[in-house]
Amino acid sequence: MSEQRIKHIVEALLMAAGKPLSLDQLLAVFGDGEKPERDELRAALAELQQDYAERGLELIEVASGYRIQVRQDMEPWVSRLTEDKPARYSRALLETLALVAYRQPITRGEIEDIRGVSVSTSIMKTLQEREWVRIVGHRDVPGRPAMYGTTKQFLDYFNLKGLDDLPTLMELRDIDTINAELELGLPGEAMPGEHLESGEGAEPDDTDEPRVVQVAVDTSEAGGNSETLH
Amino acid sequence: MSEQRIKHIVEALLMAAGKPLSLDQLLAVFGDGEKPERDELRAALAELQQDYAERGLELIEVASGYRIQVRQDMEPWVSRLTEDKPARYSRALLETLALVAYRQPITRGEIEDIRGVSVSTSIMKTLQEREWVRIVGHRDVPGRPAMYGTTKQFLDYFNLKGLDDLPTLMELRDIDTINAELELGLPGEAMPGEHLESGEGAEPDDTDEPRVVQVAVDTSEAGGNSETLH
Amino acid sequence: MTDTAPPTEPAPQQTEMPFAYVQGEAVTTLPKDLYIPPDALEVFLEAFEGPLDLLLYLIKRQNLDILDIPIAEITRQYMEYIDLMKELRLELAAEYLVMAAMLAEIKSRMLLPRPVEAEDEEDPRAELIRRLQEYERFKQAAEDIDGIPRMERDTFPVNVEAPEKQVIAKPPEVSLQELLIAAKEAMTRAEMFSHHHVQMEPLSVRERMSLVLSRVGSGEFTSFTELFKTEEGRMGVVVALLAVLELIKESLIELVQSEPFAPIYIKAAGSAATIEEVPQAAGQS
Repeated sequence: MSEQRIKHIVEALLMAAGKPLSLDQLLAVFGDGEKPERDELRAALAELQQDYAERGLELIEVASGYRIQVRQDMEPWVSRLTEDKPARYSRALLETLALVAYRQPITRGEIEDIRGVSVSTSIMKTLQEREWVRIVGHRDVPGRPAMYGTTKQFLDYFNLKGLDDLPTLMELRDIDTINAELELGLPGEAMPGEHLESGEGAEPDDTDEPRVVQVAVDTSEAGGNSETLH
Repeated sequence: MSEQRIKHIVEALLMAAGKPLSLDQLLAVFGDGEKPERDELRAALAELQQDYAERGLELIEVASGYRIQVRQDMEPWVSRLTEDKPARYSRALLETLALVAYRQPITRGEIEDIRGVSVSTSIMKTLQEREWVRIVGHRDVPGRPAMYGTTKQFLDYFNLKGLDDLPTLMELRDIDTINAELELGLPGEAMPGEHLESGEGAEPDDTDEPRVVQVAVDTSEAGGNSETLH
Repeated sequence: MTDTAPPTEPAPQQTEMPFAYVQGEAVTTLPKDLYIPPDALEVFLEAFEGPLDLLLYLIKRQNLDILDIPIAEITRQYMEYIDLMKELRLELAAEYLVMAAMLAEIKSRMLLPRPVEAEDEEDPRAELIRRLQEYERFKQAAEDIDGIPRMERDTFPVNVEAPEKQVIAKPPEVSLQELLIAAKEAMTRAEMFSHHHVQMEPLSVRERMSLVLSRVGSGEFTSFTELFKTEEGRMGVVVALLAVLELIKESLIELVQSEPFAPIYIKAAGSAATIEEVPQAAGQS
């Protein structure tokens, strides 16, 4: 059996094995008449190592034998291949966020009153860690509960210039029609990207700018605005 | 990004994936600034194909994309690596699969009509569990029987790019033409001969075949043997 | 495969079933004729995929073309198998009996003298031949498919370790309408769409309320006038004023004025700051 042939067989074996193979394990697959010397096997392994030198693969020796693996510097690309779908927020979290947005400043107790169920601490924590919600004060009642409000990051993420860009309660009541329009371009995945991209330029200033003036203008073109969002 | 670099990334991706990746999936892992053209990707794939030409690996295109795999001629060594024999499938299952592949969409009743026997539920279940066959609809007749079709996974598993790659079906011959042939003295010998070549189990002879011995051999070295059969 | 074995494969080779062994003994030959060791018969018959398969076997064994079936002979042989099965009280699949009936019918039609004028009458074998051929095609196709190189048997997936993934937990993405749907549902449940609530409440006021609150949140006094910015225009001033009024109404802030016409300050309700702490510097603005 030629050196080339041995090398190719060894490569195929290591590729297919999916685990390290020892010299003995490699030897064992060769039939009686064709068994290479151990040195020949070692030479084949060394040559493979050479072959991979410039590539995205490497042949390494670990405790239990030889293994072909993808080089660490390929990680960014390979990882993107297996990128897990980002987790989704629970309905409870979204409702809590919505209530903070619409009813701020609002305490956790008030949110619970409206939702009819308790709001977990982790939800409030998540919303604050995401920097969409912050404590804006404390209500002057026993226990001095924190009052929550939305942040600028919240507006940025949803590509809103101000809260007035959100539909009013009255419009919200009729949201089904809006929703049907949105549904078309929906599938949830393309959207966030758009938000991010368009969000970059949307709120370039940190100043307390004439926010309200903008709002006034925006109200008049609310329809057009939500369309570009979706 | 250099051509070499693209090629190495593509190789690493296909190696790490261990399953077919489409052009789109490959493209998706490149960041915005570095995304190659589709033609560049194709060129990289073609080059890899070249690189593997002499080796125990191959890069092939199947239904769901490109896949790097260990070549068939490496089978003797690779299969000795593991104790597990590859699954073998009964004639009943293979005939059912063939009917679905060539006649899709097809109902179980139609399969039974052609095979002349009932098709067991377990066969349909196995085919679906293997994801080779799936329900593609229901025939609009009483009982609304399910219609079956093959999947991309079926094509992938059998190293096929599309249904067109399946071997062509034997021709149906007309009784009138054969009658004419018979009268011309064109014997029914040609046909059985063909069967012989294709290793078909037609058993055209009356010899004492060591048929059973063969079966025994088959069982012991399933993989290699079934290969040589065809 | 051994050299002595011609490439003719046994027709009834069912792969999962070692029909080679009958009660521990290998049966080394396939029956040349109809004699089948009784013990082997059951196994032998199981190797057929049904009556069409058995018929094909009978036809091919005689080196005959499907299209030229000697019906009488094939029917006789077929019936002998059926009888054998009966003798052994094998459970006979209905399909085999149906086929027997079909063969008998064809045979009887073939035996009847054919009137000359009925020349274009269809060959009684036609339907059987059609079915046999159709079955044979797929029997062949099944073998062809079995012969295609397939993964795990002939070709193998590569299984190369990928580099360790750097975990960057990406926070979930939320679309605006997901948020709005959640809002609507929460509001619906709380019946906040009643007329009382559905009034023109500018959300900018609510927003400003949060802003004002967080500004006075430190517990120190804030100058009332600082809450208004002329750059915001009239609308801005109105929104700020509404926000402050709403906050006072909800007792979230307190207004403080040490004497008439003195600067007005606000502080968070309940904060410890007292009027003595009113910053003098701020008061001069």
